[in-house]
Amino acid sequence: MTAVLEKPTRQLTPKEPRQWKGPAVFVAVAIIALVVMPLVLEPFRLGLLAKYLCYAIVALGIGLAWGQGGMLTLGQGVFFGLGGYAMGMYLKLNDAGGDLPDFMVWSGVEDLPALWAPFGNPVFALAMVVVVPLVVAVLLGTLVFRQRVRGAYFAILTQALAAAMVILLVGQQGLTGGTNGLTNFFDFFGNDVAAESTQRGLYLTVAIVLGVLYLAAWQLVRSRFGRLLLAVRDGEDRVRFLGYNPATVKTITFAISAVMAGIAGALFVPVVGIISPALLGVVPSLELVVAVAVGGRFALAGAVLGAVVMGYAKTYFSEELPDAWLYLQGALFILVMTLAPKGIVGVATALRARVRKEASA
Amino acid sequence: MVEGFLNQLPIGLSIGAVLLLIALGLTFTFGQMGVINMAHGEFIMAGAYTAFLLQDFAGRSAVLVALPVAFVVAGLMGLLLERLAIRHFYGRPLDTLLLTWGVSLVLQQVARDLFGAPNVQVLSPTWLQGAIGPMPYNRLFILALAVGSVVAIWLYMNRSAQGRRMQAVMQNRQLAATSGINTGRVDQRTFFIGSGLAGIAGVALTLIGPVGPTLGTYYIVDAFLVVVAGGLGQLRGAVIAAAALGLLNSYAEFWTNASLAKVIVFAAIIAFLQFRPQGLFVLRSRALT
Amino acid sequence: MTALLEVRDLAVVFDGFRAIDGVDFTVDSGELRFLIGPNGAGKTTLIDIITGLTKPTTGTVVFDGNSLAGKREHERVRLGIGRTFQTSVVFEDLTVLENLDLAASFRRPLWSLLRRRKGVIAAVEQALETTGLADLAPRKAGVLSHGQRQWLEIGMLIAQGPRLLLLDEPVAGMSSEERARTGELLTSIAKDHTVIVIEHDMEFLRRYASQVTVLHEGKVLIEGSVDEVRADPRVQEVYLGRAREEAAHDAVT
Amino acid sequence: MRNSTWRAGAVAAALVTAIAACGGDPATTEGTASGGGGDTIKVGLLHSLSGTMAISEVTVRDAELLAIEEINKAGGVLGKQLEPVVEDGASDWPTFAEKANKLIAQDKVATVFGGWTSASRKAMLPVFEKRKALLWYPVQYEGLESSPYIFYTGATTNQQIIPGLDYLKEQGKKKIFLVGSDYVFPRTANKIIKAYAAANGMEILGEEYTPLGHTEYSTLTNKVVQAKPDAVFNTLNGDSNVAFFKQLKSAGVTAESMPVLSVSVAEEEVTGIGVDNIVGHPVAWNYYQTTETAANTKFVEAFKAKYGATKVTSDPMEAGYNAVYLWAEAAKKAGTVEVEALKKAAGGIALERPEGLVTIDGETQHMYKTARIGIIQPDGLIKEVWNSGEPIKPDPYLKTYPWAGGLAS
Repeated sequence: MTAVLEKPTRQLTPKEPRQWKGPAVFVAVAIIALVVMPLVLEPFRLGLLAKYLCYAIVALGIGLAWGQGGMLTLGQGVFFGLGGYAMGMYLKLNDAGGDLPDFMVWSGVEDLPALWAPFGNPVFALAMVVVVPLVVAVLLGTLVFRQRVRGAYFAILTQALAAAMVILLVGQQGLTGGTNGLTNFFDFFGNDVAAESTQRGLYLTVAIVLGVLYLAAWQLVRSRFGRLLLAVRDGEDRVRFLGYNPATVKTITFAISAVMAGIAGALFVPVVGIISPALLGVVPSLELVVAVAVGGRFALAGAVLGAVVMGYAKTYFSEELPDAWLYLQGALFILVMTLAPKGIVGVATALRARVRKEASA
Repeated sequence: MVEGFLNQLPIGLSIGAVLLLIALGLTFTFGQMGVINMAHGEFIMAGAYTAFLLQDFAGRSAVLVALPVAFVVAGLMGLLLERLAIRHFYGRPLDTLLLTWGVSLVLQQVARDLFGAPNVQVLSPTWLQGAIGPMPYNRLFILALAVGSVVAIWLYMNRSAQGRRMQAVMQNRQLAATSGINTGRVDQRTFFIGSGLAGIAGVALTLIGPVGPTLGTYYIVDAFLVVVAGGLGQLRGAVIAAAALGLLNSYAEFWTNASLAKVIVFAAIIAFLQFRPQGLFVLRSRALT
Repeated sequence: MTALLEVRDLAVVFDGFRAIDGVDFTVDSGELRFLIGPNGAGKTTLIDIITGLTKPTTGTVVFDGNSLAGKREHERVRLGIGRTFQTSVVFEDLTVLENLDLAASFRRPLWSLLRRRKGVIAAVEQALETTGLADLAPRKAGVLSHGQRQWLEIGMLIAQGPRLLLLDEPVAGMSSEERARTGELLTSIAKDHTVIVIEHDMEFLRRYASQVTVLHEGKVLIEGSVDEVRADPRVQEVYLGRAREEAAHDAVT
Repeated sequence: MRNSTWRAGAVAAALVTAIAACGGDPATTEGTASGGGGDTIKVGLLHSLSGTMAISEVTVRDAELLAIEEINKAGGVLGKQLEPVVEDGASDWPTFAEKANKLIAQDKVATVFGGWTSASRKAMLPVFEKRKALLWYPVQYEGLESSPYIFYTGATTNQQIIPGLDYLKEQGKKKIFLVGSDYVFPRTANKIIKAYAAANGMEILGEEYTPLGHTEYSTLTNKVVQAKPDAVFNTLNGDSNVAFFKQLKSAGVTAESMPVLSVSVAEEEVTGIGVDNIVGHPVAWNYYQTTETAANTKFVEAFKAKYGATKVTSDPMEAGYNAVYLWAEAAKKAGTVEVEALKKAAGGIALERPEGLVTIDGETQHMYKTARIGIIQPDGLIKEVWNSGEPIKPDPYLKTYPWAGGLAS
């Protein structure tokens, strides 16, 4: 038994060829995102890109949970919202400077609710951005995965969770701002949130956070845990007979994807200036899954690419052809699912393989 | 207060009847074929618009005429969807979910372009106006419709050769195929019936709710919850789950409010799945996934 | 020898059907035991109960002195019970090496899994050699033949260092060469492991089995050496008679 | 292999389209500040053209486009033609903020007409305040707001809710049940109603909220029927009204036995609800298609001529239509479309509009409006049965109502 734990002995398989293409592309994209984009795009468009990158962070988590782990989560909006509200509560209290936040005044709340009080502390609020989605995901994951609720059941449950979350938030107007959500922020850690310099800084922050989380996710996928995750995706019951508890593996992954969504939500709030139930319901959650499918769910890069491409497409078409957007979105979706289930990344891989084959022939 | 409390019992059953009608078709398409049809709501919508269109010919009793017509209309839409797209997706239930969501978006926009964005008016028959105690006639009509649909389906499943083939495919697709059942044909039939039931639900809903392009979106999540709680492809599971959720909803809303009632129902389903992860009734299978 | 596995008064009922009906069954440490019986005799169900996939209606299963009641599948694996399945399940998107490595790593603490695999650990290397899959190590498991998959599955078992191996029809669907190789593999494994094999194939049984337990309609019909079992008239009636019918049926389809 | 190439091609084409979308940055630089420099003046129209709110908002946009067309025919504003830039808020509040930013920063419009829900207004408010741009908001709302960069052309609470209550009180309805959708407007409205009731000897028997888009009203109907109120005050929104009235009707509730006063049901919604189900029930607004003014005859005719004879006009449409005229008038008075000058000039502007005389209150940037209670007729139109006699001064914080002391703090 102890032999299993022994250190590696000798190299049995030839060392894998040093991979340089992936890192090279990553660096190139990072340079474009961090240097080129801020120079080329006007502030308004840069702000939009920052928004898409926030969505890309959520998409990254979906790629991890769904593409790698086979958990189709239709409720990522919930975690996005939890992170967003944590940040929004801090910003609101900070702006109010000891008074009640504006929406509480017109909702007839007289004393600051106990739930809100600690969020005045930025460290606490930032911690909650991670902790609350983490706890909720672990709790839900433990309950659901332990009982082997999976596949379509899991998808439907997460969707219902998103629906229930919206109802809960809307119903607690004095606590959450109701349908309006939290909006009208002024100060972001000492900077005017609307100022161009702040917005550029926020864009860079979002881009860097995305990059870091991407690297972390990439590392995770390549690790033994990543192999295990694939194994759980393809044969959960078989994994159980290898002595692993798939529920633990799934819960951890689900929690990671939830934390990513939470961080994305927290960044989204200062970038866009609002967090409201409309952002975390069934439809926005589904739209992100769509984006991941379009980009290519089996590759982390596909998830990120999909979120950015779909974000741009939505903005572009709603500016140019608002009536056609629903048709286009639906049609794009049907096309991708039927013709290219592996998304843009899958198509690119197929094209490259073909070019290579022709070259060698 | 006591009277109000007692009234909630039939009200809960009638809510359950609505849930059952909207979920019945899904228990087949979802249960037999593992297809999560997000466009099910839009088939309901198609049924409702069928009733709207038939008013021009049938006047106030359009609802009655519309029942068989809507069954065929929605059924054919389902058949088309199955033939064109879904049959390529068997064994990939999560992909069908996303695919059919795309279909549902397109269908909503089609409805908007055909009938306009505002709700349209479907007048209910004069003979459905009135009530016995807390139960309006139109609710009784829906209850009868739900019971009728269940009985019809039960008879079909258990008394007809087609229905037995359907059950065979539901229980073991491969075995059914090797024993000479044309599973493709059975799938088409199942999808036709499942979607057709959505059409019937749509007609019934014109009696109590709005008729517009987004009609389907109001019901789809609830319908799936009924199926999940009842167990895949389980007629009796769907019936019991719909009744239970209807009653729970009715009393939860009576004691709290509509928003909280929805949250309570969701929490109850999660709790229930802790005991019965596969829903009320399960098809046994030895296959290892 | 001491009893490694003890099954007492075991019964399981599916919707009124008694799939296992009062089975007592003991396997000693180091034994190679064959479990045979016609279709529906309860062989796979028995293994399912031992590994936790099915809950018994009554009765106990004791492994190395510990009752297995209430233990979940992965916990039983951790106690040292490993199994394969009739239809082999390997992870097609992982390489052969990764499949084995995954199997071998199950005792590592979870956090240590977060690091990338570097090199090949001893248990995996040994499994590669025992199963003869070393050449295929970097290939995706999805490209393996049916026989190779079964060996990979057995290899994954060995890599876990289990104390009891349960093999469910390891040679079903194999060519005669593959059968022969599987038989050798089995013999070599049996040298230092306790193994229970479910098998239909009488030829295979005759060549590799020593101790045999025959199940019939959920009950133990007879236990003994291959020759004793083969000579028993009841076995010939229930098992061989059926087998002949099945063979006839197989020939038709 | 052939097959996969073909697939690859199809998706590559889709990808190219998407990339083209990224690159296609619509012309941004030609317009100068405040849209006043060129031959035309750009104005933004920002309503939901898709999603759940499209039903209502599209008609407001249509009314605004009609006003722009009419003004252009009459020679435009300051000698320049108006050029509408239409954006879709997609029933999504952050999208409203995003598009408002786009209209101001990129299209450099002189002003924006837009919004419907309170949430969309609250989402846009910081954008307009920070960029010092102007929004004209055309829908009745919950009050308690007075942004220096928003003009409110719909009613505030003292021009709709309170007159509605005055009407019920005059009718001798003392026991009221409150039903609303679960969001800001109904909750605020009901707070005001409760304060009013306490001060006027009325009794509130119940207060129920349902989620937006809720369609199952049998339990709520049971609660209402059990409470036996004299009247129901209904602040439900959108499709919920259809379900509510249908189910109320089938429970045997009629306008005679228990009138339901609605503040979010206008001419357009009546068809969807079914005239049968709502006939005889009262509503509270400032304008009906049947309102008898010369300006209204002209408005209804022009609207039907442009959009079809079956179209109806409603209060928010009229308020949107007014907004364009009021802005144009203020621009004329100020001699510029520059925001601060125009704001200064706007106070006191009075125009005869379809609803009657409308005057801009310079202090709150709300309008003086006449409150009107109407009854739904069998033909689906609404007949006025009561009005406030004269335009009511807007009081978004209800400062002039002693009983409302604790509300706005």
